[in-house]
Amino acid sequence: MNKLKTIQEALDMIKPGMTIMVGGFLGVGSPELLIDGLIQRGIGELTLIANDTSFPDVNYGKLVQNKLVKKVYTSHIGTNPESGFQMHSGEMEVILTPQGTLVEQIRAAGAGLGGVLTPTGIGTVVEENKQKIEVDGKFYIVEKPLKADVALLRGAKVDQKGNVYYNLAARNFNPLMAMAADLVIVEADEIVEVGQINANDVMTPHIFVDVVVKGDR
Amino acid sequence: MNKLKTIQEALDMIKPGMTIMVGGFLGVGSPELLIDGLIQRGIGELTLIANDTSFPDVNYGKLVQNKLVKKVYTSHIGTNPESGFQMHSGEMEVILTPQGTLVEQIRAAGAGLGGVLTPTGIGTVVEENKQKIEVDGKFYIVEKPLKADVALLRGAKVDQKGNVYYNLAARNFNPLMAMAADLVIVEADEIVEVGQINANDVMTPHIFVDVVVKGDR
Amino acid sequence: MDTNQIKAIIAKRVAMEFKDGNLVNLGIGLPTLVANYIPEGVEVTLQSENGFIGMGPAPEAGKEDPDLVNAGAQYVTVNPGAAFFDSSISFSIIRGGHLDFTVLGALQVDEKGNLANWMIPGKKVPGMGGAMDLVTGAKKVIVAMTHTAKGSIKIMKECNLPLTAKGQVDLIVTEMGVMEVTPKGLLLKEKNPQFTLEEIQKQTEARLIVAEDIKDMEI
Amino acid sequence: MDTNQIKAIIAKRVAMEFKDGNLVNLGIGLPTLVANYIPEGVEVTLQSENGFIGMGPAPEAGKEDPDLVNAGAQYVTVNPGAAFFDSSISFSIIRGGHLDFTVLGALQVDEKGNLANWMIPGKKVPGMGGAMDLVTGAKKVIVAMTHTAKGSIKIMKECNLPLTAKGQVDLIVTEMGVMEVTPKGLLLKEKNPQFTLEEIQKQTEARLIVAEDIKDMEI
Repeated sequence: MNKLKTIQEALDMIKPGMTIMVGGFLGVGSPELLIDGLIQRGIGELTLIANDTSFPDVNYGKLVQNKLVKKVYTSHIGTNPESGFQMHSGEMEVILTPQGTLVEQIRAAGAGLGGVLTPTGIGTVVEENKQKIEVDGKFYIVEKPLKADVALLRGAKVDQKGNVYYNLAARNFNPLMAMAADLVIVEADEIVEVGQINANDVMTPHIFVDVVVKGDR
Repeated sequence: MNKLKTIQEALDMIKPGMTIMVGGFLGVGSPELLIDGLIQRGIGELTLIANDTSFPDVNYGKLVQNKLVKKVYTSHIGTNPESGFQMHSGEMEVILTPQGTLVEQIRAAGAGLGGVLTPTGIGTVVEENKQKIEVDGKFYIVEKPLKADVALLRGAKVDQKGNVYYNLAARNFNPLMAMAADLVIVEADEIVEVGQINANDVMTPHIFVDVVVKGDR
Repeated sequence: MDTNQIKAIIAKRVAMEFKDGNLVNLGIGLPTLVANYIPEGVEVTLQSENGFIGMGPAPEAGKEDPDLVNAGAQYVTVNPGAAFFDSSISFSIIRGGHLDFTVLGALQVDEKGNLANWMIPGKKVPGMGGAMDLVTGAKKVIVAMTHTAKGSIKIMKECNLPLTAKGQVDLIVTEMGVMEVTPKGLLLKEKNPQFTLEEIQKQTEARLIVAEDIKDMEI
Repeated sequence: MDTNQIKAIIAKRVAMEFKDGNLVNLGIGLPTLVANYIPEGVEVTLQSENGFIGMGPAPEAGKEDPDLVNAGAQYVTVNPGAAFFDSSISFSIIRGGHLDFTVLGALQVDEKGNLANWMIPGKKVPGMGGAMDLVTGAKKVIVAMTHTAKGSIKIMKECNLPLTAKGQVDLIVTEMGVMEVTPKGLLLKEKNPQFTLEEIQKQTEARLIVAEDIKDMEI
């Protein structure tokens, strides 16, 4: 069960047209080398699931800039003008979702739940064309689980079995996405021996992680 | 904002008839002094939310043994014969719920969600009298959120602001219950200065915790 | 008044709402300034929705940590007792009613407490980010904004832009006054003495109910 | 055969199902014994639903840690690379399809893959604990049990006790044989050579379909 691979070996597993989740918040907590590799190889027609579309020159924002994304599930595109441009031109489909709903949809997929019952978006365009249910006199939108073929994550420390420890605000969506994709690839700032991360402090247990690559931090 | 209280001050906040959540799994990870205090004071007519009813002489199992519980939401009563006895005699109402559903119901209350959509229990008595919905051709039970007046928890290290760090298998339901009660009381094995728990390793952020008492470990 | 004066008046007034021990989320832009005016002796914990509580000021130059930014991707610091967590916990805090206050800007807000601040159809669609959850989940929602946008009216009888949330706003603080959303409409509780009631009403589409005990706003 | 021999046969046979790298949850009682028979060279990670993966054997006397127990409250140890988490993550693993195998006992199991193992109405109602989630969520569900309970039949045409889950069982391993749940019914794939087909069928209410390539069970 050797999970340690080179960036090129990891990229070989990602095909055009796949649905990819990328951890991070405006690019903070996102894998750098894997994203640059996707761009170098021109792996396109991707469906992207990420909190935002970052900035044009930062991390997964570059996937949009390079026109590799045909559809995106996200909460915010305002920091990347190219996203708005491609949305209006019809080149990229944009599904805007409240951030708290997006993270729960990803969690629901990983946790085997049938969806999310959220009050967020009731009375707004977000509820349009969606199933709603009443629980104890209050209405909730039924938001469906969101899963991916591949999750591309960044961890501060990853041990050789694949246990992950994240750093500060770089944690964000990463531990949730680790549970919601068929193939989970983590780019590690540092790869450490098993035991160097205290078992009580592991943030993503190794069983969720398929591939570990070394980042360049 | 001094959260440090004596056991007696903490017990003063718990009234007969309240709904209490108690962290722990068969008593492991449960507060000892707070439970013993409830028994000494005879605070009864309680609704208990806990994973199980422990053993007759262990922790919250003693609440049942002392007939202080009128209703319990739990996944398992098999280790405490007194629970089965009181259920059959009608002295205590027992709502049996699958463990994974119980923890999600508690989480849903803390997270402001309208409930849980779970496949667990479909085709069994668990689905009886409950709302079910279909998402993408599969049926799920709608399980309601579960909150409490008070959560009684145990932490290994708690800092003076109320940040909590749990130990090994004593974590279990504790961090979920910390989000789902109006009043959250944590019994600490050790109370430490602010900063002694690394901000990145905090398991329950201090904003969830109202009262910290010193345990006797 | 210049823009900085206006912002300072608003930020200072918003900060007076907080009580010791409150957990608060401040939106990007003007709301961020509120942190500078929190009264002495009132300890407020700031949440950053990208995953922590205990947010402190910007770091000194050269001390930036690339993994420690606020929800606007600006470098920040944390105060002692801070805690980091993942996005699901962050939004459990927000949606679950654990935030005492959220302070946000608005494109429009109306007398029913409706808020629009995430898109202008056909023009600008940045997305809602965490705003919809914040406004739905926080115990109190404060809109902090300039009273008008370059002369165009923002406090409406009814919002005509797509809503961020329905009926969730509790308080509106501008450089002209402090308005509470009540079942009867907007109650003007404080006014900036530099403006007359007529001047304020003229810049407001919703009819303002003037509080019997209306006070001067501290400016 | 004495009880220990019976249990050993069953546990050993179940362990042969596992592949290198699998994540497995073993129920209380007989299923726990399976850990002792995992073949050389096959690394299996054991989950304990009270909140960790990487469960190891019982500790030496005197080395027990009161905070480190399995789901049956027995002291255990963890292996290098273990990870602890809260109950919501534990059941995300279970319900979310991340477990390769769950191994449980049964009061009854039937030819449709229905399982009953959590209560006997009017007699014994221990509760389902994590069993319903385990059986619903795991990729493969193995029932490991003695073929009958003191002579009374447990492998039914249709369970008459309240179900733990409907149609989720994949494989049944007893001291008499190995039965796969198929759309046509129970396929007997291996049999203990100490029993004849007739003897096994006699202890089984469901009609057994005998596999063309039926093999002898390793005992």
